[in-house]
Amino acid sequence: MNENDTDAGHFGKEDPGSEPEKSSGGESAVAAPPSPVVASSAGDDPDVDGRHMGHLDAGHTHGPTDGQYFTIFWVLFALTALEVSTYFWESWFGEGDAVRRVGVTVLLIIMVIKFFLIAGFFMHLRFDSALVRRVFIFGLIVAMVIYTVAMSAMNIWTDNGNPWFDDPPPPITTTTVPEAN
Amino acid sequence: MTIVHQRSPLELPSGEPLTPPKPLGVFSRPKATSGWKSWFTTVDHKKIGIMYGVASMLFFLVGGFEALLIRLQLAVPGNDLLSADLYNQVFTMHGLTMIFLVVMPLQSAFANYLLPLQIGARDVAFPRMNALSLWVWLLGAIFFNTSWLFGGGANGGWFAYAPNSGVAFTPGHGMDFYAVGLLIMGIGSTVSAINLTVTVFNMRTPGMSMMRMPVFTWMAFITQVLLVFALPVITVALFLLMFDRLFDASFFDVSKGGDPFLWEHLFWIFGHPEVYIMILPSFGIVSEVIPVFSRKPIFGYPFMVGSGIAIGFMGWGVWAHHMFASGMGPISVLAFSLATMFIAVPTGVKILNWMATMYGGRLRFTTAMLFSIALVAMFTIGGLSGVTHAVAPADTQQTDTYYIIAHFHYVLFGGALLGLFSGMYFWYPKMFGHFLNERLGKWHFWLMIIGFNATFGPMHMLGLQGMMRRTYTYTDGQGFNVWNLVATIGAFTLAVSILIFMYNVAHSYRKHKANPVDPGPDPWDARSLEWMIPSPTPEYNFAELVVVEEFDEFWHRKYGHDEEGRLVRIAKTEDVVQKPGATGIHLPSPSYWPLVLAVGLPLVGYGLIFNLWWAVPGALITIMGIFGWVMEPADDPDGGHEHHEDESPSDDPEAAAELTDGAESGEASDEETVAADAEQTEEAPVG
Amino acid sequence: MADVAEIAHEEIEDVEFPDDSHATSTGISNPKLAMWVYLASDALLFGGLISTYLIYKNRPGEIPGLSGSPVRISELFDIPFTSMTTFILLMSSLTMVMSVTSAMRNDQVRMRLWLGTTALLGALFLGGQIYEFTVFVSEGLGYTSNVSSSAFYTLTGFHGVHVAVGILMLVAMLGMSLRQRIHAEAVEVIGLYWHFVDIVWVVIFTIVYLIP
Amino acid sequence: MRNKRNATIALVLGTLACLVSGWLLLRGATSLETFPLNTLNPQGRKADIIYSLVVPVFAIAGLVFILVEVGVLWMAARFRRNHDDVEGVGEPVQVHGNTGLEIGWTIVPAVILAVVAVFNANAILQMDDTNADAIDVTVVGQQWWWEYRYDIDSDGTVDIITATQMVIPAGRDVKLAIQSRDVIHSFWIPALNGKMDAVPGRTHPLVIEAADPGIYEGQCTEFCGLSHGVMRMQVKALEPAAYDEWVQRMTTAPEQPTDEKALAGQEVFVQQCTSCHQINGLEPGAEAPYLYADLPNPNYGEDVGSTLLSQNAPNLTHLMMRDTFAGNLLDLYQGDSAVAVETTVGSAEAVPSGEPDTNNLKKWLRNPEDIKPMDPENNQGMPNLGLSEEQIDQLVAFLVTLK
Repeated sequence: MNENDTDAGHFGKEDPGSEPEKSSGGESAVAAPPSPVVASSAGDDPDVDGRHMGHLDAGHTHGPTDGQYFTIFWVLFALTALEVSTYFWESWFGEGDAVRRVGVTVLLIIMVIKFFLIAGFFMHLRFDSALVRRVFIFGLIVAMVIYTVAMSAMNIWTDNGNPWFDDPPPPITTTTVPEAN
Repeated sequence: MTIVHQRSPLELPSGEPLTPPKPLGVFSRPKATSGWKSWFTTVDHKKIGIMYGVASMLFFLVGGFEALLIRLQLAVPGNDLLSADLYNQVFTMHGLTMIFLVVMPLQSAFANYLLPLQIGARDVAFPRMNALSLWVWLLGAIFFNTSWLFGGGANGGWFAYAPNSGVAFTPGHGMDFYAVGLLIMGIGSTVSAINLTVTVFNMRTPGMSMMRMPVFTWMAFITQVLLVFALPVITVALFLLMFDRLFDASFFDVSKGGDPFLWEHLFWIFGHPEVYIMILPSFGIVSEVIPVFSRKPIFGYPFMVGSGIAIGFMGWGVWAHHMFASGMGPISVLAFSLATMFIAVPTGVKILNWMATMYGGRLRFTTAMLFSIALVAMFTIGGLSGVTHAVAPADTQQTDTYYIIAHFHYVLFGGALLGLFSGMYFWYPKMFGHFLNERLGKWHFWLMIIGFNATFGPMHMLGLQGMMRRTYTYTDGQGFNVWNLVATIGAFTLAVSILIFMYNVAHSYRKHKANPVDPGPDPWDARSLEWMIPSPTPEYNFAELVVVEEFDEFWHRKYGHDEEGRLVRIAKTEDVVQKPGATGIHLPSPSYWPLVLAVGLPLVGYGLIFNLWWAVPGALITIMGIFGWVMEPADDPDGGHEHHEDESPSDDPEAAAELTDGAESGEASDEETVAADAEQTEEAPVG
Repeated sequence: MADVAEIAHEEIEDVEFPDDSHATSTGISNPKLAMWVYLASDALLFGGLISTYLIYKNRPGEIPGLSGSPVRISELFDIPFTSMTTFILLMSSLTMVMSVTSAMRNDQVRMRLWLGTTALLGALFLGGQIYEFTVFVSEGLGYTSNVSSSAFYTLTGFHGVHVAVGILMLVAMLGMSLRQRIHAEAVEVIGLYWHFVDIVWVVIFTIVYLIP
Repeated sequence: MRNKRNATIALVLGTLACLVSGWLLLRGATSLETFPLNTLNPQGRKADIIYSLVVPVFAIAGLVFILVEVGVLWMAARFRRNHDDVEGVGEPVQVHGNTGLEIGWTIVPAVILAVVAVFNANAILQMDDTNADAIDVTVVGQQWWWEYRYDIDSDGTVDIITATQMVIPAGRDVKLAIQSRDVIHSFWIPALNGKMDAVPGRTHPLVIEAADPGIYEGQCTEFCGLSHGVMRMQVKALEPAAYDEWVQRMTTAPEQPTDEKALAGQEVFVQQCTSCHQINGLEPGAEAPYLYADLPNPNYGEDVGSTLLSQNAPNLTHLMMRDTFAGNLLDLYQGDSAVAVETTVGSAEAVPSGEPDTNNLKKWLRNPEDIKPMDPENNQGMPNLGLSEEQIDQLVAFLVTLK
C-alpha cells in the first residue's frame, strides 16, 4: 500500500508520511483551529456538510496507511510471541535468577513498547492534537506514580524491619470471625 | 473534507438517511421548556445547576440537623441523648452528607451554572450527559439517605477504615448503603467532571483563551480535572469494600491475608484531592467577588491560576499525611510530611493576592463581599492549623482529636461554605432575577461568623486538651465541659443564621413577586461575561457570542484608565450589555432518557444489598434508558429548526447544540460508553 | 495540569478565530476529547485494580497460618491458552483500526465488515476468559477462596466487563449503520475505547500472567 | 480622614482579638490534673521532642495569623468606600499584579517552611531512638480494651499478661510493639508520646518514656466501632524498685482464697467466666481444688477452641493489682475521685492500697452493657450473664482476692 491510499492527496499541503509530529504536534497545534488543515478543508469544499467533519477529522490526515497498520500489527504480533516465549525460557536456558531477571526486564520493556505502539498508531496518539496526548499521558503518569508510591509504602517502607526493632514479635493473627449473616 | 460525500459503489441504500431518524422509544419527545414538568426533562445547564443547588441546600438542612444532634449529645458530659450506636451513625452521616451531598454538589451547582456563561458558551459540551449526572447524583443521594429506613445509616466513619467497615464488625446495612451509594454518586460525578472538562477545553467563545478565563472558571476546571482522576481510585476502593461485604470476598479480611492499609491508601489517594475539590471552587468564587467590590482587577492573575494548578497538582502527592499515626514507617512519614508542608505555599500566595487585590481599592461591603473577606480571614486559620499538623510528630498528637475537627471545619466551613454563600448572594440576581435582601443578608453573615467561630474555635482547645474525635461522650473529669458547651451554643447560633438565610430567600421572593424590580444585567458593576446578559439568564445565554479580546472583557468594555492608572468609564453599561428577547436560537432538546437511566441505578443498588433478583428491574430500566438515549438524536428533528441551512447570525451554529449535533452519532455512542460504563455497577458483581 | 498551563501560555500568544463556526476551541471534537479524558480516568481505575492484585498475589504463600486456600491463582495459569486469547484481542485491534480507516474513506460496507469482525474477535476473547474462569473454579479456586483469587477475578472481571461493553457498542454501531450513515469519528471514538481495552490487556497479560 | 482613623482602630482591636484568642489557645497548656489527656504538658523524652517542635511551629503560625487577620481588618477599614465617594473621582489605581512581589511571597513562605522542615525531619528521625536499657511490651488492641504482654526474662515466652493499665519503670524507654486482634485501634498516651495505630496483621513500634512516676491517662483514637469513645487506658510509671516489686507480684500466682464466699465465687468464675477470661492456670470446667499457675497462656482464646472475638477477654489473674477496670471506666479502689479518669504525676504505688470498690464491680457484673455499650450478639464485648445477686456477691468476694 502506498501513501496515496488515504485521502491525503486531497489536502495537498500535508505529507502524511513525513514527521507527523512536526505538523500537528508543534507549538501552535494546541490551538488547532488555525491549523492549515482546517483552513484548507474549509476553503476547498465550502458547500459540503464536511462542515461537520472537516476540522474534526483533521487529526487523521496524517494517520498511517493501511499497510502501516498491518506492519505495526505484525510487529505487535512478533513482540507478543517474544513475550510468550519468556514463559519457556527457563525450560530452554535452565532455571536461575539471571534468566528470570532478564525475562522480567524484557517483558517490561516489551510491554511498554507494545503499549505505545498501540496508543501511538492505532489510537492515533502520535498524530493527534497535543492536548489529548497530554491528557492521556498525565493520567498514566498520575496512575503510575501514586500506585507505585502507595505499593512501596505498604510493602517496602513499613515498620516490620525497622532497624531498631530487631526482632519484632510475630503478628497475632486476628481471630476468625463468625459466619456473616 | 469531501470524504463524507464520496459514495462507495458498494454502499447499500440502507446507509442513506432518507428520513431523519425518529426517536424510538416509549415516550414521545418532551417539548416543554417551562412549567414544573420541564425541570424533569431539561438539559439546560442553568436549570440543572439550580436543581443541584436546591437539592444540596435541602441536604444541608439534613446534615445540619445531624450536626445539631452531635452538638446536643456532647453539650454536657455523660449525656445519653443518643446511644453510642446512633451517635456513630449520626456523625458518619453528617460527614458524608456534608461532603458528598452538600459541598460537592454545591460546587457542581455553581460550575454548571457559571462555567458555560463565563466562557461565553450556550451550554455544556454534552447537555444530556449533564442532566444524567444530576439525576444519578440526586437519586444516589436519596438512595443513600434511605438507609435510615433500612436499619440505620452508615456507622463506620466517612473514611470507613477496613476492617471495621467489614461485615463482621459492622453487620448492619448502613455500610452497604455507603459503598453502593457512593459508587452511584461517583458515576454522576465522573460523568459531570468529564463533561465540564470538555466544556472548558472546547466550548470557549472566540478569543477566550485559557489565560483569559475568569479565575472561577479556572478553579472549577481544576476541580473537574481532579475529580476525573480521583474518582476512579475511590471507585476501586468502594468496589473492593462492596465485594467484601456483599459477595464474601476477603480484600480486607486479615485472616485471609487482606491488608487494611490498602483501603487506607486508596481512600486517601482519593480523599486528599477531594479536599481540594471542595475548596478550589470557593477560591474561585472569592476571586470573582473581591475584584468586583474592590473595583480593581484580581492581583496577579497568572499567579492565581498557577497556584490553583499547583494546589491541584501537589494534592496528589500528600495523601498519606492522613496516615502519620497509622504506623506506615518513618520513611513514608518523612516524605509525606515534607511534601505536605510545601502545599501551604500556593495557598498562601492566594491569600496574599486577595489581600493585594483589596489594597488600594474602593471596597463595597455587600453581603457577598463580607462572606468573601470572611473566607480570607477564616481560611487562614484553617490553613495555619493545617501547617501545624503537616509537621508529622506534632500531628501524632493532634490527629484524631478535636483539633483536626476544628482545622477541617475552618477549611470546609470557613473556606468552602463561606465562599459558596458569597457566591449565592453574588449570583442570585443573575440566577433568579432579584436580589437577596442585603439587610437580612448581613444578619445572616454576622450571626454565621459568630456562630461559626463559637462552634469551631473552642474545638482547637478541646483538641489540644486531648479530646478525641468520634467519641459519643466524655467524662466529667476530663476537663472538656466548658468548651463543649460553648461549641453547642455556637452550633445553634449557626442554625439560626441558616434560618435567617432561608427566610431571606422566601422574603426576597415574595417581595419580588409583589413588586418586581429588574436588577438589570449588571447589578454589581461586575467584570465577567455572565453579567453582559439579562437577569435572569435567558435560556439561550448569549443572544450573540461575545468575541473576547482580553481578560475581564466585559469590564474593559465599560472602563478604561487614565495615565495614573485610575479608572475611567468609557462606555455606559446599557450600551455594552446584550438586549433580551432574541428569538430563533437553536437549543438542545429536552429528553426523558437521563432521568430514566438514572432511576434504574438505585434500584440496582437495593438489589445488590437485599436480593440480587431485585436488581433485574433496575438493570432493565437502565438498559432501556441507554437504548432510548442512543436512539434519540441529540436534537429533536421535529423541533422546527432546520439549522443546517439556517445561516442567520442569530442562529449561529457555534452553539453547543449545534456542536453536539455535528457529531450526533459520535456523541450518542460516546455517551453510551459512559452510560454503559455506569452499567458496570450492576454488571460487574453479577457477572 | 502543568500541561494545561503550558497550553494556556501557548494559546495566549496568537489567537485566531476560525471562521468555521463548528470549530471547538481546541479543534478536537467533543466526543473524542471526552473519550480521551475518560480513558485517562480509566487508567487510574485499572491502576488501582492491578496494584491490588500485585499486593495480594503472593499472600496465600508468603504468610503462613492464613485461612482460605493456600493455592495462589498464578499457579493455575495456562499461558499457551491465554496467549491465544491475547493474540485474538490483538487482532481485534487491527480490525478495529481497519474499520476506522474504512469509515474515513466512507466505505460503509467494509466498515461494517470490520466492525462485525472486531465484535466477533472480542466475543471470542471474552469466551476464552469465561472458559478460563470455569477451569480455575473447577480446580477449586473460586472468587472467595483467598485474596489472590479475589483480586485476580476482580481485575480480569473488570477488564472483561469493559470488553463486553465494547462489544455492545460495536454491535450497536453496526446496527445503527444499517439505519443511517455513521460518521467516521463515531467509529474512531469507539475504536479509542477498544484499543484502550487492548492496551490494558497488554499490561495485564504481562504483569499478571507472564511475570512470575 | 475617617477611613484612616477606622483603620487604626481596626489595627488595635484586631491585634487585641488575636492575642486574646492566642492566649485562650495556650490556656490548653495547663495542668494534667485538670486535663488528663492534655497534649501540651509533656512528661517524657518522646513527648518533649514533639512539644519542642510544636511550640515554635505554633509561634510562627500565630505570627502569620496575626499579620493576616490584622491586615484584612485594616484593609477593610482603610479602603472602605465612603458614602460621599463619587464614581469617576479618586477611583482606585488599576494594579494587575507585581511579579517581583508575587515571587517574593512565594519564596519567603517556602524558605520559612524549609527551615521548619529541617527541624521536622530531625524530630521524625529522633522518634525512633531508644536507650540500651529499654524494655519491651507488646500491646494488643481489641474491641474495646487493651492488653499488655511482658516477656520479663526475654526467653520468648510471655510472663505477664495484663489489661487496661500498663505498668512501666519510670525513666526507662519502653519499646511498644503495637498489634490488634480485630479492627484498627490507636494507642495514645498524650503525656508520653504521640499516637500509633494498632493495625491487624501488622506490628507497629512506638517508644514511650515517663520521666517521673505517675499515672498517665490514654485513649484509643482510631474509630473502632461501637464503644470507641470509651476505650481508655492508662500507663502507670513506677520507681525502679516499685516496678521490680510489681513484676515480682505479677509473676507469682495469687494466693488461694480461704473464706467460703470467695471459694463459692471461684466456683462461679470457673463455670461462668473462664470461657473468656483467664486466670493463669484455671481451665474452664476444671475440678476443684483449682491450681493456679505463674505463667499465663498467651493463646487462651484459641485453646478454648472458639473463634469468637469476645472470647479473648482480659486476663484477670492479678485484677486487684490494677487501679481501674472495665476499660479504665471504673475505679477498683475507693478513692477521692468519683471517676477513673486521672493523670497524676509524682507518685504511684506498685500495689494499690485502699478498700476495693465492690459497688463498681457489682454494677459491672449486673449488666456490663450499662457501663459500656457492647454488642455481645455480634461477639463484640461482654454479655450480660444474668447472674443472681448471690452469685455476684460471691464473684466479687473472689475477685477482690486476686492481688
